[in-house]
Amino acid sequence: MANLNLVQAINLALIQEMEKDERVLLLGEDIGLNGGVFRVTDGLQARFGKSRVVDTPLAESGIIGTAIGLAMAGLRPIPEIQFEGFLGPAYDQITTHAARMRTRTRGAFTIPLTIRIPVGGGIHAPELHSDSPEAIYAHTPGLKVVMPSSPYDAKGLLISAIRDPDPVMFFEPKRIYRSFREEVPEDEYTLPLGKARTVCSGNELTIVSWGASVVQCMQAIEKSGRDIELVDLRTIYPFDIDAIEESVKKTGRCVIVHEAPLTCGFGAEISARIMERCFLHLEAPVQRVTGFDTIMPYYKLELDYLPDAHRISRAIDDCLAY
Amino acid sequence: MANLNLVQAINLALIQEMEKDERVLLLGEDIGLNGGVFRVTDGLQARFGKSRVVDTPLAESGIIGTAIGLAMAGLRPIPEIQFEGFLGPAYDQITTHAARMRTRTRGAFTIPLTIRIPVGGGIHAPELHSDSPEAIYAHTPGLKVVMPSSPYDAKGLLISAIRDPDPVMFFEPKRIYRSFREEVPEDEYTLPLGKARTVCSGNELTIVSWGASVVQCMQAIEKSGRDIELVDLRTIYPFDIDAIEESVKKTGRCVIVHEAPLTCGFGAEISARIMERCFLHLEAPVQRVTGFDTIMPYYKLELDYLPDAHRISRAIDDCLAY
Amino acid sequence: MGYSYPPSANMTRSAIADFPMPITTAFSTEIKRVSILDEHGSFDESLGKGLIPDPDLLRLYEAMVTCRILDEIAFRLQRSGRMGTYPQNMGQEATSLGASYVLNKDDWMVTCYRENCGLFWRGVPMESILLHWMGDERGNAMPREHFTTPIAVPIGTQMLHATGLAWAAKYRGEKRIAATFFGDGASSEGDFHEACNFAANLEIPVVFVCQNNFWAISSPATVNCSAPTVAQRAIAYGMPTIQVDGNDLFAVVKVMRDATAWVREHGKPHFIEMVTYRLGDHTTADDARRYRDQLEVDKWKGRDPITRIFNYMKSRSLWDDAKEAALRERCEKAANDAVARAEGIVDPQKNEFFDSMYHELPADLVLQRDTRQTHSLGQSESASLTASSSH
Amino acid sequence: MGYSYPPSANMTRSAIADFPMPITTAFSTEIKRVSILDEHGSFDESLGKGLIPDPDLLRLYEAMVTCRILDEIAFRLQRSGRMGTYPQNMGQEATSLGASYVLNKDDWMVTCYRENCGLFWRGVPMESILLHWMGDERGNAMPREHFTTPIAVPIGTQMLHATGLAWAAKYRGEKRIAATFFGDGASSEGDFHEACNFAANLEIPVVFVCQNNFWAISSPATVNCSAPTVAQRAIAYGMPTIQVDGNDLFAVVKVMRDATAWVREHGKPHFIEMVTYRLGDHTTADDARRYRDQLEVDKWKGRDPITRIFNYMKSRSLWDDAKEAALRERCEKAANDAVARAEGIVDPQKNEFFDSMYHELPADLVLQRDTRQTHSLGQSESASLTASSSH
Ligand SMILES: Cc1ncc(C[n+]2csc(CCOP(=O)(O)OP(=O)(O)O)c2C)c(N)n1
Ligand SMILES: Cc1ncc(C[n+]2csc(CCOP(=O)(O)OP(=O)(O)O)c2C)c(N)n1
Ligand SMILES: [Mg+2]
Ligand SMILES: [Mg+2]
Repeated sequence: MANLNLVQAINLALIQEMEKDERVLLLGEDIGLNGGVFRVTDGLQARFGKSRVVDTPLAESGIIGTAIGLAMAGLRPIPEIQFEGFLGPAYDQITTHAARMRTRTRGAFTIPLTIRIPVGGGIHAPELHSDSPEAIYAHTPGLKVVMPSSPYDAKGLLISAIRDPDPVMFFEPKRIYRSFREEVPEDEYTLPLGKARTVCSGNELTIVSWGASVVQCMQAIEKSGRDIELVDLRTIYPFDIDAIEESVKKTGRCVIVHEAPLTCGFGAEISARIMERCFLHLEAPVQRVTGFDTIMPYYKLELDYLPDAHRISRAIDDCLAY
Repeated sequence: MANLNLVQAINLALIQEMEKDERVLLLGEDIGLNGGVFRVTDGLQARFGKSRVVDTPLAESGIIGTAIGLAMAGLRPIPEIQFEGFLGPAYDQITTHAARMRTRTRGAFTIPLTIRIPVGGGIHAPELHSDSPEAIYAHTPGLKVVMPSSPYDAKGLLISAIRDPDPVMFFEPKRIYRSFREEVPEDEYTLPLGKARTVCSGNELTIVSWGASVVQCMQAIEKSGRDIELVDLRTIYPFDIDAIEESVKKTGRCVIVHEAPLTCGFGAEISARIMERCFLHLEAPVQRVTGFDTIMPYYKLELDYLPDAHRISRAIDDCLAY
Repeated sequence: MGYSYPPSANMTRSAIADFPMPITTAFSTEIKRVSILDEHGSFDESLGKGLIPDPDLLRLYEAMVTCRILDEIAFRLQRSGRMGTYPQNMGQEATSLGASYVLNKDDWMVTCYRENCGLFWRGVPMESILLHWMGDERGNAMPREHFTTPIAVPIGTQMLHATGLAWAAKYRGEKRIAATFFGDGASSEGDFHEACNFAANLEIPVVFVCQNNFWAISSPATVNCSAPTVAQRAIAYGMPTIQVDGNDLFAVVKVMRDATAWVREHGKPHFIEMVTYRLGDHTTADDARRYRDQLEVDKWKGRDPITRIFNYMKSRSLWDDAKEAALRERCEKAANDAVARAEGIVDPQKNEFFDSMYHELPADLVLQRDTRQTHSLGQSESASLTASSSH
Repeated sequence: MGYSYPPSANMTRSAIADFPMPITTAFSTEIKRVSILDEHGSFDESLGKGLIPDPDLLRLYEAMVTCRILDEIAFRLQRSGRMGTYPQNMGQEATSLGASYVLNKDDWMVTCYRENCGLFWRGVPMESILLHWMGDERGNAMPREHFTTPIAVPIGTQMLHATGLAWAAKYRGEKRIAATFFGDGASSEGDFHEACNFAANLEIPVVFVCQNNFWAISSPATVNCSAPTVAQRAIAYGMPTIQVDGNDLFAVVKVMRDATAWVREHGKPHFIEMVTYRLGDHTTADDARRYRDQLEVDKWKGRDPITRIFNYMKSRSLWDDAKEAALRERCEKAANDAVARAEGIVDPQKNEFFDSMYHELPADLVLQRDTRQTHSLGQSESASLTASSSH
């Protein structure tokens, strides 16, 4: 066991998979000598050499497009996109090729690719450094979408993602990159993709969340003093609807929390599914506490945009009072 | 009045707006002499000249990026993207600039831009010519998203879109480009963005749909012989939640139909909103009849993918029987 | 060999180099153009002699004729409703064929959709291509042993895959290189730039082949590249580059052979502009008469790559009308047999499009597949129903 | 004027041109490099004399010094928590300044984030730029009369806007052109290629200025462009192109003046590579010592554009230490005043980020704004509450 923050847990996972599997290589902007702008790949180029940790030109479509080629050849590339706001230029390669290759070739070509992307707000960064586009990729069949909320989860989920034979969008909530540490096994381990984690159990209400928001949810739960169950999705697609269903059937009430805008955020899908699966068990309409349907503001106002414990508490109260 | 198909209605709207407003110009691949691959801009270059109907290089990011520049300068560009499957390269310019410009400059620069895009399946086309990405753009604050379902609507909505001071994604369902005609006023008229249309009234169940699927919904309604209300959204964002709320509060039952994949499709948002707004009026869980969570298959199987009257009927029956 | 290699790139750059005063030359270069057998029958012995042994030439000729015949049949199939939109290859057979002839069997060939002749040469079954355009993904299930990639529909995107595939070979220490084909229109896409730039800066062995057929649907080549040549796009990357008469099989083979040798030796990319012409419509959904001049088409009919080899073989007495007749018969049979095989493949199962979505299908997709519905009511029941009824 | 214009592009292309045999030259070109005042004090009179009148030179010098001082203050503000991430401009003042000096007031200047000096010259208030990096959108509310665009964060994207803005001018028959600035790193993005290609093929009057400062965060320029020059990127588009010592204000002005004149006359684009160096870290979030050699930095400190003008003015007895001291004092006051103004602007309202989302806010957004919640329960009640309480 080691006491690690999320950055260190990911760094360790990368080291272990690279040591184990020669097919694994990293590529991206500034990931080599500089160790990435968040230092997630710190020391890896020194350790594994310039052919396995490759500084690429500044071009995200190029990074993902060449990674697709690497994957078609049977390697297991792990590109880093510097911030989620710079996924845009790579959107086409991700959606028209990475997500489609297996099915459009009926399995002749597969894309074992893990795209690592720092995600989310709350770190006082410039514009386009604070968004949460997970729903966009969850609406793209052929991809898996993962977002850990702790160092332990990050390591286990990343190793699973790397070993997964299909393309995975691995979103790393930058707000909790270094905000806390926890015990992380030094040996390798995996956490199954598609399985949620019950952070704490309760009978009165279910909160569903993922990524950095899990922290705000915990704060709100503590504040509330009520008997609340918190389900951390861990994987956005495929998502663990069974765990949600089981919890909501028990509690009858649900609040969903995410940073992305409300409209067509992934909370919408969960809400719709809960209606479909738990209709007769619901004591109150499912509530969503999310980013607003605006552009994430520059940092002076970012905390007014992001869902916080206060807003979550209000939703909990409203939902319990219903 | 003229009896027009959807292509002709759009062509007419373009002519009228171009005649009225010198700031309007068209750009895109093959839209000039060739009139576009669907002939929507047929005759416009001959009529308005090469400076107002411009054949561009084959590069979608370039088309949208330069259109943003044109709009920043106060013109009203109407780029055409040849098929929705080729929006990918333009995704970054649309989401990081067109959608954000007004708010990131606090109104100093605005983007009066209308992007025309043929959308959807059912025309026997090659891959990437049959998708329905409206939810992606509805999840992007700063954009408006429109999808007409008839020639009359197409003309009125397009004129509104062109005059709208903000960027509009104008999706044209190619399956009904020429499949029927209707009476369309020869004079210009507008239909408000953000307002739904009640296609037919009923008391037993509400269907919410948009675009080409409206046709399949009508078939299913006729087949059912039941008293069903059909709401055609017309605008996906901002969407007419009031019209949906009113209808569902009356009927207590709702089926949503769209071509895009189920998970995080726009149906999810509507379902979540109905739960939030009509909880105590619901007699049955809202149902979604949509494309599957797979890549749209090549055309041999496309009709097995798209929601059809049969699948809609089953959902109606299941919902009514609940 | 008649032209210097690589084209001169005479300066190197360093952050601490001094800046000479006041006006100096920072860079100069030139691009060569190669032609061996022209449409009038002139043959340049200095470059052409021994380039393609006669027995190979016969096989290559047969390949072109077969491809042309299949092209014509495919067009008719589409017109009679037995095939979807189809892009004819007519007039461009020599480009991809010459390249495939030169490449090793285990080099990657990363194409677009107008390179049938080269793909068939590598062993891709004709029925695969037909099946693809008949709206069936199984046509894209390219057997790995051909080292060809699926047909690329989104223009300009596949060159990055070529760069990645060649990068993988370099990473593994394999000798394999990649060649990638794309059109003049495709050279406008940002991905084209990124593919070349990655290959040049990361030193990846790729041959970039622009098939300049003068049209991108209705856009003349100048809309996509107003520069004097497409070949000069490569100068942006400091990449060796050359222009070749793409309807001249000999010149294509010559240039491709030199380029691949250079790429293998240096582990870096090389660019080739193959100048050719699309004799047919863009696809069966297009009507080229709307936008281009019949005079231009006629001029290029006179430059047909197939006729050129026919005349050349005749002039060397390798060929006569009887041989031609026999060959045509053989080719037609081969093409018709391929159509029969493609049409003989039973239609895919209604549910087939679910099965290759992921290595392991998520439970939710299994449910959607088995119930053939997305609405939830009765979904679990009908799922168990299907599950039990399938036993 | 010492170099021919435009650089030779000696062939034109036509779909029906004949193909000469066997090897010919399809294209040749060369790129010039211009330098007038070097770091050792040499001054080329033939190009430099009368280029910048002395009074202007003094004003330009003051602009550079002010910008440099503001840069240093901004750095300290960030370190003391009064400002967010900030990209220093240090060492690159002459590039954008020289360009702004040449451009007309109503030409568009479309920049990235390292062109403060040029923006201030055009009249953009210093506090706007500070406000932007203090995390406030109001810093981006560029007054239209400056014909400058907001700071561009997504690398490589703004050049397309420049092309569009200049296209609009051409469309309206205005004389306006656009100049756009971007880095060596940015020249790797697909959008760069598309912007140049659109401008060249559609004949749009844009000056593309690559500020090659040898680094893109930690990537040396060769990772992004391994070709001998960045200037040669423009050859891909048949665009005139030139390289200039970007730390030499005279050379920048000379080249920019020639380029803008050419662009205005021909209505077509022109490329300039300005070779410069980023003396500071990439941004305050970066530590350049991790990846670059102090020797290189020192070499470039000796090439500082400000020192160069200082020495030149001294050598011409236009300047002395007393004048310098007085100027420094003025500049410092100007910079400090700007900081005070930026910090004096009251923080935005909590809800301000809703207000500019659309011309007219959709009802749903009004509800979200007024209730400051996205969950639905009690939303309509608290909305009416806010609405009434705001009276
Ligand atoms: C990204 C994208 N945009 C648009 C299209 C539609 N389209 C198909 S082929 C084509 C023209 C391609 O021209 P070129 O690259 O010269 O190839 P050619 O057809 O001449 O072989 C276009 C615009 C597409 N398939 N992909
Ligand atoms: C699309 C995109 N990718 C990545 C980044 C992160 N990033 C910010 S600046 C920068 C380097 C830019 O280098 P260059 O273009 O040379 O400009 P310079 O900073 O040297 O002036 C990078 C990678 C970004 N802002 N946008
Ligand atoms: Mg072409
Ligand atoms: Mg740079």
